[in-house]
Amino acid sequence: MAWMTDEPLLLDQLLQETADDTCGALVVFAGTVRDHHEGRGVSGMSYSAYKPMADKVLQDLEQETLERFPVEQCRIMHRIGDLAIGEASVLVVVRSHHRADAFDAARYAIDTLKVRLPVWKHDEYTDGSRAYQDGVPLQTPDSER
Amino acid sequence: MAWMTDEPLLLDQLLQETADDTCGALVVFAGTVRDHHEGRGVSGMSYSAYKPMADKVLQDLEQETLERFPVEQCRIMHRIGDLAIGEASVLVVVRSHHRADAFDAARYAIDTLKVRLPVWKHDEYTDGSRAYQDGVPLQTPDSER
Amino acid sequence: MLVVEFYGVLQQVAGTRSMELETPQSEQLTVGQALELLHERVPGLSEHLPRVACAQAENLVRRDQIVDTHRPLVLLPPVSGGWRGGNGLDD
Amino acid sequence: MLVVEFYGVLQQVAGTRSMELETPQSEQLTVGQALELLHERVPGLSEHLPRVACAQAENLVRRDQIVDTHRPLVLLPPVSGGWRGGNGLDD
Repeated sequence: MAWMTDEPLLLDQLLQETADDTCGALVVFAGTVRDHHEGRGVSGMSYSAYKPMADKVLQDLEQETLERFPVEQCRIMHRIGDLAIGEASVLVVVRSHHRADAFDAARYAIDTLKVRLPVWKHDEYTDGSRAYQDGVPLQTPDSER
Repeated sequence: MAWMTDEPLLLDQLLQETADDTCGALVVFAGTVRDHHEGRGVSGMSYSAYKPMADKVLQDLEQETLERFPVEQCRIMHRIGDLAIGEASVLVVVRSHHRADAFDAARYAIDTLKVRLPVWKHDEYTDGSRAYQDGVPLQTPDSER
Repeated sequence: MLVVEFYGVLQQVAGTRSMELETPQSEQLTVGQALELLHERVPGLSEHLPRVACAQAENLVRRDQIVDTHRPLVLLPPVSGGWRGGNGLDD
Repeated sequence: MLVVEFYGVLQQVAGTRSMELETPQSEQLTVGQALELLHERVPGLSEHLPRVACAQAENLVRRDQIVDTHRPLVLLPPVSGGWRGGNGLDD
């Protein structure tokens, strides 16, 4: 299984990996690259990561989501490298018996990913400039609680 | 566009129909056929619908979801006919600027669909018997509030 | 004469997808009155009728509304669309 | 000698992906002390250092922990993964 990848994210692949006939509910969250940011046109972007930690953070977050919520399957992948408008930067796939649990778990996973995953977004604007977006200080499972 | 269909539901098709470069968040809910129900093995199922009303209910629910929540895209499709284990009975696709809105809107759409859509589930059990599942009395937008 | 159509479990209970119901000539009939005539004809529907919704064409009709006898009166039992969760109705 | 690695905007500010930092011989150094040495060498990092997380290999290290000088000290600025919403940080 892969967590961080520089290949386009394939939803079908994660749906296959998580196939589970005991589950009736599937929730997917995808973050996709928008064509604007704070009023400026965006032409593309790239993500860089501290990979030795990032793979482990996603793997641990999948496990934590499975433990915290009554859900049967959880997979998370994050893209690195250059992304075009409309491409997915992140995919979260959750399967459960009850639909409310799948929604809650997917939301928890993406909310938590945002403060724990060591990745950095670098926007390319349509005027040719580039800029790192500011973010949130990195947290660990310990520092949050 | 289609709402009720007796063909397998294709997520890729709904993702293409809702493609929107202004949106950064995508939430998908799918209901899939489970292999058991209340302790009994399920071998398959079929959905029947009152089609003259069902198409309109889904079309109206898409519009209502777009009006109630700050989301840009909402598509809903429901399968009828015979379904095998693991196949999707319903797909909800929402795209928005803010991820919380996409989660809220998708949840509203599936919760509301369950009380408004005139469809009936007929389980086939592994012991060869069949049964309609009981459900919730049909509601309209007016009768709910 | 009024055509009544059944959906879901009602097809099983009534043993048919539709039937023709004799109605009083030259008199307006409410949905509620039509359901009473139907109940006399098919007593087995009694426990289902209180939870049934009625439609004509693509619109739901209330019990106090007048039936358009040129169109079928459609009986819709409690619905089970979307997806049924782990432990029954509400999930 | 300690290798310091920069990620994200810190690469831009420091003008490099990594640098070697002279450290006092035969003396243990905390992460916090290493950051002070780095600050003297690259004053432009001053506004960033308070919000930087530090890691060695796949683990975060606190400021009061001893640095393993055989491994790079990795400086991780505020993160922006997942997805950035319509109006900034928290969505």
